[in-house]
Amino acid sequence: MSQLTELWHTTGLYQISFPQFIMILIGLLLLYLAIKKGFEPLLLIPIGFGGILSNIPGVDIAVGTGILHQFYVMGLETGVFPLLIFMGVGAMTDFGPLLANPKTLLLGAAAQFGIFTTLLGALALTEFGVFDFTLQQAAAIGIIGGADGPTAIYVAGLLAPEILGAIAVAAYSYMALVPLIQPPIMRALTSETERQITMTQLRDVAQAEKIFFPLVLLILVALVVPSAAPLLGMFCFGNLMKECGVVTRLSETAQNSLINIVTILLGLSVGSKLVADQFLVASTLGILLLGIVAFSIGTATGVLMAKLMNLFSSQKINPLIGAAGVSAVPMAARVANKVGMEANPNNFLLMHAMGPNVAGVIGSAVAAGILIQFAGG
Amino acid sequence: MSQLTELWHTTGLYQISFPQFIMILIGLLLLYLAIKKGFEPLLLIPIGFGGILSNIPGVDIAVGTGILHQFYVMGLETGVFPLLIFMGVGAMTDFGPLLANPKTLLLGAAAQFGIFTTLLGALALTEFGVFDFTLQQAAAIGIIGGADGPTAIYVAGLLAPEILGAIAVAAYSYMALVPLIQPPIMRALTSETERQITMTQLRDVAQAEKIFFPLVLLILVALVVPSAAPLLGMFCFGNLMKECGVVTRLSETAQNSLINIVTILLGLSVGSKLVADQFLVASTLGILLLGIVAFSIGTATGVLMAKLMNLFSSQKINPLIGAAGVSAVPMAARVANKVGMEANPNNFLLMHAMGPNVAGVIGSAVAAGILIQFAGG
Amino acid sequence: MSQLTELWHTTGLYQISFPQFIMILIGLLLLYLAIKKGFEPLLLIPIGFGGILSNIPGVDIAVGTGILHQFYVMGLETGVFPLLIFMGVGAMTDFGPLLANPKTLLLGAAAQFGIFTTLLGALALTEFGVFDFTLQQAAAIGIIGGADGPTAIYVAGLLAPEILGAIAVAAYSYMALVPLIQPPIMRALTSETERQITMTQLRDVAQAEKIFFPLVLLILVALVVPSAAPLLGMFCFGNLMKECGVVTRLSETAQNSLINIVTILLGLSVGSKLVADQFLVASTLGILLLGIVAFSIGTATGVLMAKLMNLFSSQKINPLIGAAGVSAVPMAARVANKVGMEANPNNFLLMHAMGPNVAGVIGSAVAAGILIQFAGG
Amino acid sequence: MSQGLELAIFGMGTVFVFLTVLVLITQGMSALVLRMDSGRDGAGIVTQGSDDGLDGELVAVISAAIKQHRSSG
Amino acid sequence: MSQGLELAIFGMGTVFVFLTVLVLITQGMSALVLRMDSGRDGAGIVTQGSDDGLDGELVAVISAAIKQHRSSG
Amino acid sequence: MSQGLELAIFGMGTVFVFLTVLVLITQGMSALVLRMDSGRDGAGIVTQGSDDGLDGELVAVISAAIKQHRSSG
Ligand code: NA
Ligand code: NA
Ligand code: NA
Repeated sequence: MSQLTELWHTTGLYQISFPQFIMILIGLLLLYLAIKKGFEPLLLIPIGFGGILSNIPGVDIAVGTGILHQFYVMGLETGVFPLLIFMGVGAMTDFGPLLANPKTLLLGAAAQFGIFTTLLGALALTEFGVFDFTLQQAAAIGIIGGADGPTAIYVAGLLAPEILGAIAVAAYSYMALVPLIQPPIMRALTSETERQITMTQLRDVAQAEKIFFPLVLLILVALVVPSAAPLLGMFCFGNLMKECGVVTRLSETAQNSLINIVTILLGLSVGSKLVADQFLVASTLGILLLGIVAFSIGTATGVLMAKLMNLFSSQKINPLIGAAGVSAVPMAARVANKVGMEANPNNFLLMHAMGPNVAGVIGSAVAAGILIQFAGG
Repeated sequence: MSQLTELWHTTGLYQISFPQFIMILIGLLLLYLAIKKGFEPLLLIPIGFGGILSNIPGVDIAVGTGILHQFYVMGLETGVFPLLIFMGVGAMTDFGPLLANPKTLLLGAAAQFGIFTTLLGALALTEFGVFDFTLQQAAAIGIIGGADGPTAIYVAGLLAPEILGAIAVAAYSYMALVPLIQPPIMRALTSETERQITMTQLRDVAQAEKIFFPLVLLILVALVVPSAAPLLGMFCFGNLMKECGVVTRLSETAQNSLINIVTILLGLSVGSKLVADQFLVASTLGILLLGIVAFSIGTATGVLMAKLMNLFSSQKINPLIGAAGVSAVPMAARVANKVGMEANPNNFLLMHAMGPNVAGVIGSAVAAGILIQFAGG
Repeated sequence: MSQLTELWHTTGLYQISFPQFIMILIGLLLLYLAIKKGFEPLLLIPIGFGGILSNIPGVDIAVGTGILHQFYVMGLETGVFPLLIFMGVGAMTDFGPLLANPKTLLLGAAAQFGIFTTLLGALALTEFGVFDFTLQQAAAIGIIGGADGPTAIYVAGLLAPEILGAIAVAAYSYMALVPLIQPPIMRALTSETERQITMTQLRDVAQAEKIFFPLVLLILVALVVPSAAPLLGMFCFGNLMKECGVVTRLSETAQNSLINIVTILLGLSVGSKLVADQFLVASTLGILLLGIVAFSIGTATGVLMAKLMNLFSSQKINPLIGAAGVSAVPMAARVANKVGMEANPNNFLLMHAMGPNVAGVIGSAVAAGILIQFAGG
Repeated sequence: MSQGLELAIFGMGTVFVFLTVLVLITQGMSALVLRMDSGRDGAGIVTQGSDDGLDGELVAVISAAIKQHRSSG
Repeated sequence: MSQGLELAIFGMGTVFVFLTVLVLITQGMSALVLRMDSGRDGAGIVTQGSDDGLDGELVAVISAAIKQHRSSG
Repeated sequence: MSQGLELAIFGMGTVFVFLTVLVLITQGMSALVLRMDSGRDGAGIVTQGSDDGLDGELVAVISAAIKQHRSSG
């Protein structure tokens, strides 16, 4: 009989705590959002599933010698996974629209305001005693506003691994919610006339420009913000492999099997930070709130920057594409296109919005470098 | 002259021991069986080749900083390789036939009798002084009867790494020998009339059922046998990626490049346990003998369970498909189909046998979890 | 103001040293050669880019926890990357031409003279006080003459990691320069009549011969030069996977996604050894000089061996194919073909040159084993 | 040995209990899914997202944009 | 907090300076590339090497060799 | 230096001995294989197993089933 009791004690049903139960429900929710609502499934399925595995009681999966903890140590503590993802993203990125209209880089700069105001917001909330965030945590929360998954995970992994789970969930959820979050802000800050602005066709870009651009970017990073060099270096490396045309097999592997393998492992690793005692804390709520603020501010400043640029330039740009400066590639560019078509059904902004969109990736990687340098070490 | 002697002393011809020579022959035998006889070549070629490499004298390959030992430490000591394989197998598995006829899960349960009776057999032989197996070793030997390669390697790696080589060789060899081992047992336990039973067409299974099943299975594992969660969790994760339809690129990578890479490394790692002084011991003979006993008992109990179920159900099942409950996917299901067609040439049992076949994978993973929990740590 | 100064001090522009600047230029030069001149782009693009990353001031990329240093520790210190590349190369190699004319193995032996004479040259320069190379370094420099990238990297990683960068750059550059380096030597050592020699068609080779060859080679390595077994073992394993025909999926992964992933990581790892203070030293010049000497001697002895063999054999071989014995697969074989066609436009030597070409891989791997055994540990 | 016997009994028991419960739950799950499907009069779960998040409409828009861009560029 | 303010100001400043400089350099780079291209009267950078280093001529030679080899073998 | 000379001599010697022996063994192996092949009057080694264990018959059955399924579906 005592043996039956002992057996009963080994079951999860006996051992499970209420927080673990809640976290399993949250994991299922993430899977639901990914599968049924199309929320960034490539990341949220591994993260959600990893989150469930991590909260199974009585077995080490997300700690000790558990498989997810091993993946975490291997790839997130070291930064290897997000950097390899960044390389793959680089190999998938086309800088053509940006090169055709380099001024849109400024939109990608403006949209990073969200990062830094959110950082200040987090510190202010700490000042007022609402939450208790360190400078490192505030920086990691701010980067959610960069709207770039691997950048957020990379920064959080280095500066504040204890809140990595919440940050990754926030970042990917809001990236998926871009079609809901951005349009009201975009409409509020622009007039119908502004939204109707059509932009001139982008010029063709030469192959040589596409080859030189990642090198130019790399050199500039090296000279101005070396702390952003790991992220942007791997990004430029991927892009050069793609554009140079002589290492097709490497570029294709970087874009396919390698990035897929790393995505699976990265997602599961992030899931390992969804253990109940780390995730079900008050600060997670703060992170989720601050994250959406960061997104919204970035969207707003991107749009406003476009309007500001129009004051000084004869060649008007549609301010809607400023919202694409947050990154969230390619969702934000599509949203800009869609809102533009509501105002003028013949206005195809997609290609024009791709410029600020990839500029946003560069901008938030630069911001990430600065945050790591000041708040890290 | 003394230098020539010294040179001669560096050759393998001078340094090789008789056991190493025998092991190289065994490695060549495994390659022969894989290439010429079609014995599970995907595993036995890396294992056999790794076994040869591991027995080359005068160079560290399977020990110290040798490459195969590094693979072993990286992937088998940690459990990473078998778990990634299990994820890939999950991404290849179609639970359709099982969902169309869930009662066949019981066949997958019955066939695990082989595991536990063999465990007892190993302990009995120790009692009688024939061999000297610890409880851990007995458990690892029993799992051969699970007829599932990665499960056997995972359990052996955790409980009894010193006999991992023999267990892996036994498991894969017997899986390849299923067409020879099973039919006599199946015929002995069934009548011609039973073997002629035709089964009704399986109903169509909805996509939603296929998506929910891995989640239901995962939750049940979490609540009942958490110790089986690493294995079945990764398996369900792979299956969910396949069935959810929104992460095709991840699912395809899990089924192709990732599982192939891991298979190569896993096979070589297992090969590193074929060093002469670990493999050429009396207990290896015991393991091989007990392994075939485990297979045979599992086959028999699977068939008998099917006959038992027929006593209580109006909808008869062909008892031959009970033999597929041992796993050995998809070989055992094909054997059931073949033996069935001998009795009735129009009787296609293949799809019906796939249900117990994949049920056997679940059953032996559950058994593995229990063994690890009781005999481990 | 002092804060602006502080900010300025974080820039690369402030921190960069002149040697780092030079190294970045060298990295760009390697990229130029790879992209514009077609110099072994698969390796030189990752190496060159990695070299630039490694010389960015103020950020740890090639040292400490930097990503490239992590790749280096993971794959080059352990030997894992070059060995996996070797496996992939094995899976791409067709031993057919060699099996059709096994005597050409001797050409692959003769061309290794370059390795050992260069080793002596390096030691002589040390004797004379020109440079200061240890025996280990001299051995690693000599292996450049093996004209085989992964072999050179493997040996240098084990014997002289401090000069690995220079050795890899030299090896791949000279492999790319084979069409410039070899023809003058080939013409100088042969008469027009010799270059016009046509060779008889190669016989067809049976599948069984191709399956047995890697096993025969492996066993011979095990018995004669066990120290070459890691390199040649992985090579033979890859080749067996290809030829046996029953593990196509493993063979294709070894030839594609796996070798591509490892090539990217290996190239970046090698790039991490291009940090200014290791690369911009006098010995690098010596390595580059000795490397080209090694190539040239290997080419010459390959050709001379062919002429020697013609003295003793009625079936003449075109001495040009002796030059292909240095390896540099398949570039050297193409060069032999091209020079041959200059003398006789109907003389297709390509297939005949593939025999010594792959023999050169075996030859230099054997030489590598001996060097590691004598100069290592 | 007695430890082994205990393990064998509990192990086989757990395997059976587990898979029996799984039979029941699976049957329940399928019944539920199929009822909800027929209630919705149709196609069952239709996943909204796709691998790259492109829906048909958007593909059309993008194609049109690219076409326009090229023809005039 | 003051540390945060400092970080925010310097951070945002650096992002802007960086991307502004990048705008200028990119424009300069493009101008340079396009001028060199038109100077060369044509196709811009044409990469010599290809993925496997095979050029057309060589492919022809190899094909011919293989063909000959097979037809006579 | 003398150590290097020794290494060079032994090294080059071993390379030659190794490859010379390999020539002989390879010739022997080929002769053996070819004799066995002609003895068996035919096709040489025919590998039984295939990558996924599917034999021809099964492939045919499955293909037929799929065809039938499609034509009627
Ligand atoms: Na951004
Ligand atoms: Na089983
Ligand atoms: Na060579």
